[in-house]
Amino acid sequence: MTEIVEPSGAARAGRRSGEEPLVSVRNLTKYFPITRGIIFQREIGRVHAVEDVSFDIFRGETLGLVGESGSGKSTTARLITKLIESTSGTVSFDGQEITKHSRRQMRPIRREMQMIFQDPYSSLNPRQTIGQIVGAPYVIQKTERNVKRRVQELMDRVGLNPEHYNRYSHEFSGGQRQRIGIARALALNPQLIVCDEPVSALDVSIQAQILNLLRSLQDDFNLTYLFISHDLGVVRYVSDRIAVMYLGRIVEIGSASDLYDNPRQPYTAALLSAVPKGYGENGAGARERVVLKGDVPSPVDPPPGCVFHPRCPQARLVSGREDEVPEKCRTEMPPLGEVDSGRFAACWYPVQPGQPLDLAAKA
Amino acid sequence: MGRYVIRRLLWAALIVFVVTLLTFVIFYVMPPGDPAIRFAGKQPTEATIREVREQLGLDKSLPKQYYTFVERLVTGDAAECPQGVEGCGWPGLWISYDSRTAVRQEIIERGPRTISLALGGAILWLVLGVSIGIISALKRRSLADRLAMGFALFGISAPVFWLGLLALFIFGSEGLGIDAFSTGYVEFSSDPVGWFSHLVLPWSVLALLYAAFYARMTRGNLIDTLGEDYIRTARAKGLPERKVIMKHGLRASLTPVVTMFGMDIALLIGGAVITETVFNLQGLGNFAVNSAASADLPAVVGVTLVLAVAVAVMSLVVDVVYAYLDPRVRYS
Amino acid sequence: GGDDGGGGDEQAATDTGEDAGGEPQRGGTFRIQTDAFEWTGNFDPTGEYLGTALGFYSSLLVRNLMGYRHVGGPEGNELIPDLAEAEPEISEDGLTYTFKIKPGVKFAPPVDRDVTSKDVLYAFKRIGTPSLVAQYGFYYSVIEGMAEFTEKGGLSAKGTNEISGIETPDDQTITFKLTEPTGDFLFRLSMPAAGPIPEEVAKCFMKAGEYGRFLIATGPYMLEGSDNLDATSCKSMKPLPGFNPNQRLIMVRNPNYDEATDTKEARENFVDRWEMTLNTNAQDIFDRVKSGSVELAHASEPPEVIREYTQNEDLKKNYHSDPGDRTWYITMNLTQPPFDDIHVRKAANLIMDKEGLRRAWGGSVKGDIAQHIVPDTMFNDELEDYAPYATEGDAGDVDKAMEEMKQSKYDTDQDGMCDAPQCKGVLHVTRTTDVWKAMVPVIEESFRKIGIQVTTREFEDSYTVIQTVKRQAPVSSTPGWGKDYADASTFMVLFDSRSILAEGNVNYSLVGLTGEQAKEVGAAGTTSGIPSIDADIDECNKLQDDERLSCWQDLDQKLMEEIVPWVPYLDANADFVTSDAVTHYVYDQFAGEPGWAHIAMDPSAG
Amino acid sequence: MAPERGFQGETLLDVRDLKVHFPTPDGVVKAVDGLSFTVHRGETFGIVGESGSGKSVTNLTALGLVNRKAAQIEGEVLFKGRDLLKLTPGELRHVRGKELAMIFQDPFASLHPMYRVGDQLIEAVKVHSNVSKKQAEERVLELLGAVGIPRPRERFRDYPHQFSGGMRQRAMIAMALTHNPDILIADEPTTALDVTVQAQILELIDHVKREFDIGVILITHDLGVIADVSQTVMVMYAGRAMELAPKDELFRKPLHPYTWGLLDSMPRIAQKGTRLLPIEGAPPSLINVPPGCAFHPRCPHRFQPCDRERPAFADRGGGHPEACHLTIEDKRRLWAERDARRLGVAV
Amino acid sequence: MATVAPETTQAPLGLAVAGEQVTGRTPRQLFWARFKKDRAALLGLALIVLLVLLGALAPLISKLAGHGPNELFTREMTDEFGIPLGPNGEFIFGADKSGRDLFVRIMYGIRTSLIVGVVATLFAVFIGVVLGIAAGYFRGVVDTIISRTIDVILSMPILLFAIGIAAACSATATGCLNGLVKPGLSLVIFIIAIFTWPYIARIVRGSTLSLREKEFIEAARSVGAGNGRIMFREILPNLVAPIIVYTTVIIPNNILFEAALSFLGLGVPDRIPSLGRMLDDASAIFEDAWWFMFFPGLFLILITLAFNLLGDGLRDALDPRSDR
Ligand SMILES: Nc1ncnc2c1ncn2[C@@H]1O[C@H](COP(=O)(O)OP(=O)(O)OP(=O)(O)O)[C@@H](O)[C@H]1O
Ligand SMILES: Nc1ncnc2c1ncn2[C@@H]1O[C@H](COP(=O)(O)OP(=O)(O)OP(=O)(O)O)[C@@H](O)[C@H]1O
Ligand SMILES: [Mg+2]
Ligand SMILES: [Mg+2]
Repeated sequence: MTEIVEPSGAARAGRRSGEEPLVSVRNLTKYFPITRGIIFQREIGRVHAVEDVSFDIFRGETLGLVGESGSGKSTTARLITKLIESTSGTVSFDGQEITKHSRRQMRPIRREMQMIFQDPYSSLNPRQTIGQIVGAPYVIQKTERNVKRRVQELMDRVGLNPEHYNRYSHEFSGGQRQRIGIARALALNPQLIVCDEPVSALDVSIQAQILNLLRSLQDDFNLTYLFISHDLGVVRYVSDRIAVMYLGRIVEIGSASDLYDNPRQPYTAALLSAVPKGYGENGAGARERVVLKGDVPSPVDPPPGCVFHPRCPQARLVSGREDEVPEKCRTEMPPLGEVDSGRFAACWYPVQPGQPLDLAAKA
Repeated sequence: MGRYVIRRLLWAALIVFVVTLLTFVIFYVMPPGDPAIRFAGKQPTEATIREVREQLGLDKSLPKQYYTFVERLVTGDAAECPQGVEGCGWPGLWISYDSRTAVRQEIIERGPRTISLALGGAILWLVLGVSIGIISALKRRSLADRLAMGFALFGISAPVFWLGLLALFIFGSEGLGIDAFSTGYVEFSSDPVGWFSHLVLPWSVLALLYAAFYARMTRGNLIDTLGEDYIRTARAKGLPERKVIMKHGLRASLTPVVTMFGMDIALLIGGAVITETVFNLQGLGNFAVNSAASADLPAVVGVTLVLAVAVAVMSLVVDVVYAYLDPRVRYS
Repeated sequence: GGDDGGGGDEQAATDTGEDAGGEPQRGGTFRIQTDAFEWTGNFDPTGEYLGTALGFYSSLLVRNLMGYRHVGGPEGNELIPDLAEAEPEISEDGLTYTFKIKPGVKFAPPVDRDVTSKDVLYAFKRIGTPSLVAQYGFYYSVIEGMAEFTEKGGLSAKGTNEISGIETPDDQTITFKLTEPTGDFLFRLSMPAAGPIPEEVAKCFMKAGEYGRFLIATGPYMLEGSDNLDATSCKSMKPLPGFNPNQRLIMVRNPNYDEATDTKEARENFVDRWEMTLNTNAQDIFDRVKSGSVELAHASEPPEVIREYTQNEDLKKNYHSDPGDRTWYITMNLTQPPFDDIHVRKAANLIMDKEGLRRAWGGSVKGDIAQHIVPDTMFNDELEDYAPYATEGDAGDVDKAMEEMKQSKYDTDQDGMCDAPQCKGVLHVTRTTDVWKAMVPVIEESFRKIGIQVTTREFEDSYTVIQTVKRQAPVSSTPGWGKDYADASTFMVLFDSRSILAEGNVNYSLVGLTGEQAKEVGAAGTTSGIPSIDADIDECNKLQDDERLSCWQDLDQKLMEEIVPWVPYLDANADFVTSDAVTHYVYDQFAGEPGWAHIAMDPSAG
Repeated sequence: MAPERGFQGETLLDVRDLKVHFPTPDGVVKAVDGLSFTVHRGETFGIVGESGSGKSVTNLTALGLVNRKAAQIEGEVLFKGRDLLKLTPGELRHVRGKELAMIFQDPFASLHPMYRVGDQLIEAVKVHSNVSKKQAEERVLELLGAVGIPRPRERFRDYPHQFSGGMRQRAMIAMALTHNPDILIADEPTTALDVTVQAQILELIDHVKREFDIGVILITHDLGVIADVSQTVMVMYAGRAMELAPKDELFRKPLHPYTWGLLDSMPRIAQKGTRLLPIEGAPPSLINVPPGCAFHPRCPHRFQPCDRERPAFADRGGGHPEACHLTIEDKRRLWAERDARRLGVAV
Repeated sequence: MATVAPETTQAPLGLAVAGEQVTGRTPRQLFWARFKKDRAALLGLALIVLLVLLGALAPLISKLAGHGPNELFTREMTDEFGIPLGPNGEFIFGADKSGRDLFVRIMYGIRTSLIVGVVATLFAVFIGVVLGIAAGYFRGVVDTIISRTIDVILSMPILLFAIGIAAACSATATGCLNGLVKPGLSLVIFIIAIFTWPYIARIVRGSTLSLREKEFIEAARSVGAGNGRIMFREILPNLVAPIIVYTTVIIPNNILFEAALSFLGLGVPDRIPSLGRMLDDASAIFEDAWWFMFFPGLFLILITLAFNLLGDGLRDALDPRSDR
């Protein structure tokens, strides 16, 4: 039931006129087989980790990717960086389709795209020194002679003391470790950096330091970011455009402020409303909190039709009944359609601006 | 679960097949002497060797011999059982060259001895090891911990035959002269007390040998478990400490012990060779080793097969027990 | 294979029976423990060739035409009529033997009938049947028609098949016709395979060893459960509980045995019941004998037991050691360097620390140092003083050995040390059992003194290694050889080139091997200059009595001086330890085992 | 001395100058170092602070879940007038789970994986009340219903791994409520959960607080969560309280530079495009707490006594207690400047 | 534009800017600190050093004692029954059955035990580590094959197979596997290694499985590292601690394994003194020659105990859970 979205569909999503995207993802799908068996592995099911995802990332921009745990954010990131093979769909980087590339062919492209990881503890090999970790890209890609000097320059750039070249990662705090990870990603001078929840594990004060660093690096090196987080505040803070994922699909994509001010997909709306508002200056933009019922369904066996329909308040609003949703939502997955210029949402009944999202409000 | 068990059984069958194949290769293909010579007597003639070889089936090609072996195993050997040999049947393990008795019968007779030894020893070392482990985990670095672990370490460090001989020396006729502890095996059905007293020493020796592993494992697991969040939850409920440890801590820390326990018992079925020899228990291990020494190939293959089956069955049992103990496994 | 227990039969010399005061009493259960049930092949008299089993048959279970007294010393090696009424009639040319069978000798239940000449004939037919694998069937090939009978398939042949050389004109008479004069034929007839077998039971068991668990006795005892055997059909017969080849041998009195048909000289039969069981812990067996829960240990005594029993006055009477008519030796392969040089072989004899080897066995009580091939008792001690390689204290003599070594081509610089490359890493095969392991250092060190460095390999099954010509072990300390009966011919087969086989060979030294034969059997070493003694053997075999004896003696000396295939080191004793309950112990020279037929115990014990 | 906060309602917990030090091979870990606060009935008392600031230890100490042999504990923890630190383990056990209940950060690890959820709850019921199994079961079903677990009769027999994270946290809350406790301590109850589920749980806690009329201590490092649900907030740093104030006051008129740093580090939905002004450096090791004010090495406003004198935790005229040497006027001024600067950078 | 440079401090004091973490000690220091306090482990270590010295200096000791390890004193040190004589001034541990100096042989025996234990274990560790990493890293078919092989080996009766292999490989002078495995010491080592590697492979596989999920592996891959580099440069160093612990635990096992093989008559040849074989030889006469059982047994237990103590200590010291 994968629906082939015409490249034009999502490709247009937020396209800046006449610009070639740096990354272009089309109908990307990844299933993880669930296997059983002692000798011969039989497939008894598959995790629909990423399903029919299409979007573009333009040079110099930051695309934020939000979604709850298990919605397929990391998988998407891995597919783009070709750390795993996709089930179907394509990824183009800099105009070149890399989906079918061998490891050898990928080698030069690896220099162009790098990753920053979530866990500053597990993303650094505890048995290597900072010099080895940050220098590894040079050693592997054989691009640099004076590795030490380069590494120390990088360390300086990300705010680490270059004299700590020979220290092991456990001698550093979480924030410093994350800086090491950033230095490693920067080493090869990439165009794209995929940041998979780079600040989720950090305390607020450190998190802010890292966010600032990322921002200044982007300016200095004209980097393009794919920034993944489940913290909507953070994503909002760093992103130009934002894509929202739910159960392996992108349900809404659009420019950051638009999307936050005016979510069109009911899930996005619910998600935003669930965020602790914090202490807003005047409580501005406070929205009624929509508490979703139930949990996210299993990606092994996603619901038919719109994947969000079992929890969707809008669908209930439309049907007018607590226990009923419209036929269409139950049977057909809505395409990621353009609801505004540059705004795409996958919903049969997009939320209207200002519309309250619960039944009581309507009654 | 049912299908899982069936698949596991198929896998077990495959392991057994591979193990017998390996046994076959090692004992039939690689060995130095022709068993036929051994069984042809002190001054063989060509004719007698030929005849013996034929009667032992050694004149056939090796694949054929293996095929015959598998065929007998699957269909039983009652039909071709020679006159006067008792205990043929299914599964056919054929006849010992050495004694011309059915290997199957031999195994049926010796099995209980080995199982008595293995099970009794296992229960003893489980109790011993787990208790030591708990004490050590709860009273880390205390005198009790040190003494218990030291005792266990000594057991682990001493060679089993040394321990066995020492035990016999100390308790046997030369030492304390406790006759009840003497060697040999007494049928349980005929004299349960004798059965028990004759097994006490071998059990103890085995227990000493294994207790340290279990103590160490229990200790490590328990220390691990006691650091888990759910133990904190149990304490936060206001449960008494004893209950926290015995009910919540032990349950989780003993599950890996179960796996090891099952496999150890299974391996002892063919592995308690030395203990069986020292204490004259005449079980399967002893039988197998003697048979191997005398090139009694069907007996060797037969015992190996039994052991492989025991291991396979035990690992299945362990899995089932594990699933019983740990619901996460059950539902995954 | 030529096991240490194997073929131990000997001749009588001395009655070593010791009375522990008072008349021996009847009754009692005699308990024996053995550390391995390897003393029997499978207890079928036709195929069985191991000494202990032969001893049980001969004294307790099977009555042959001619039998032994089952006592020690020369007397024990003499034949007396047993099943036969009297000595046989032998024709002038020595080719025909006629026996009359005693009336009133009956088979044990369930057969319950008189033994007839047909039953003896039937035993021979079984010997001649290939599928029954008569291990010493070659002894009977001198009987006319035996070879043809076998060729046709023996009892398995289609149609009638008879042995032309054996006739049974009536139930009491049996005649054997031989193809050539055979000085030791009566000895051969006294081997258990030639004892009567009831066809009605045995016909069901036509594979090697099957009959062992159904043995129908003619002697004073029978396997336990014999009386309950349902012999109505082959199918109905279940193995007798009295014999389990891995665990036990239990014998009880045979109700059909009539003392009147026997003599006290041969059998006294004091004991009511025999129980032989397995105990894998030898140490424990001896502890049990000492404590009285077992009457006799059928296991080789550890030195400490020997010491204890020989030094402790109270225990001394319970230790019994008698000549076993068995030589233990180191065999050297005449085709393999450096032993293809006779000087090296002589040097080996001179250098070997035989006393050291004997201590590995447990010291002097284990036997005399062997100086030549055939045990002295078998030569009536006539060669007792013959010691071509004697050395001071039997410790080996470096000077003499080096003197000999100098003459060898492997001593390139004539300094008395083997220094050719062939002297290094010489493979020495031995077994894994205690005594042999203990001998290893002595052998290695002895050889080292004349420059031969041996590499020892221990095998559980070392006989099958040295019996396979292809494996070419240059030297092995594995073997020992015992007589089958009191005639040196049973030793000389070991040097008969005609008995060399590719596998199963017992002429380990390959004496007499020709180049042609070498190819056939896969011997790779040199064959040049290997002498043969086949003609000498044939010569002696034709002779009888004293001539025969001295012929063998000469041959023994020739072997020791001109061929030197062995380093013999021990004329082994057969020694046993009994408990206090054993009141009367007699040694059986024929079997090299306790004289079961005369042993008595305190019936209240056990 | 616990600063009185003037909150309406009975004082349930009164912590006075609590010190919890762990001697370790590397030195003494001063996990909690002189902490005082009070919690009242009907109040949600929020504790924020970065990782390692001693939030959990404080509460575990109150519950007696810190190994007394491994720690040096000083001060008083008065619970309804009784000093919990002076109770024997046996007596403490009767308070724990009955009058004082706690739920933990990781709902995945907090339930025993091998026992049915229902049984674990029944155990909690029976440990403090002598009821039959049947009665206990009824009580559990009632509780499960109360915390919003659908079809409790069926889920009762499930094992924890068959529950989703949210449901497990609900079950934990049910367990905590078994004996109508006076205080519920929630140690980062939503950190491991998704935002949508977090919202559910926070709402539940709030609901429970009202329904059962209890005091709640909510530990978190997410200022947003604090802002949403608590009435009083205590900011902790390096085992010490930095500031303690009613929520509104804390967010509108924070008096401590550390609090400022926290607020300025937070990218907030409502504040688009503003610059983050992070606190430089990283929290100190608790073995080597800086002398004087623990925060001074990271403080942009530090001055002379800061590195020597530990500022008292007291009301310096700002209306609520805090621990900073700056005068109240300086504080007001600096906060205003910061506010302006931050907004000024906004594009 | 935000810069990373710390905001220029307006602090009136010239205090050092916090940034350098006060971090815990390195794992090595931590390990050493814990290990130093473990008296049992130190005792084990000291014993091992001592035993290694004794083994290494065996030839020297033999010279000092004036007796070679294979030198016979049949006449002097056995009685007429071939029973060895006990300790005296010259033979401080008494003699063995051939009248050899038991003390000297034990020193050599220590050497043999150590060589067999260590070499066989290293072999097993090598095989186990390579296959374990491969299985855990590649998973799929490779894992299936390796894991199933492990299953098979672990369900074989070890001693029985040892007998079979020993018999098969010592039949000829060349040994088996085309002379790769020569009878004697190398055969014993081979047999032990064959039956030991699965245990190590299992552990390594398990650890590799969890390590390969770590983000640093992904990081290495994302900069273009190949499988070989990831397995041996990224994963392997992280396995060092468990491997060391496991090795010290397995060494005493293997020393006992050798002793058991020798006890069954399958061990090293007599010329190479082995404690296991001495015990075997002694087992028949130990009631009369206690020293023959006692001294080799004592040293065998000392060796295994030493390694066990060390192994326990290492495990405690390297394993963070022992911190709790
Ligand atoms: N290697 C894998 N094998 C099987 N399933 C996988 C694998 N990796 C991810 N998944 C599954 O795919 C789905 C999407 O996972 P993914 O890691 O992409 O989610 P995410 O959005 O990054 O979540 P989080 O916020 O928790 O990191 C999840 O259900 C996960 O369980
Ligand atoms: N038993 C203990 N022994 C030694 N140090 C301990 C012990 N328990 C806690 N600590 C230390 O006390 C400090 C405070 O820990 P605590 O768990 O209270 O922090 P927290 O504020 O709850 O942090 P988080 O937000 O990470 O949960 C930490 O540095 C911790 O390492
Ligand atoms: Mg992720
Ligand atoms: Mg905490």
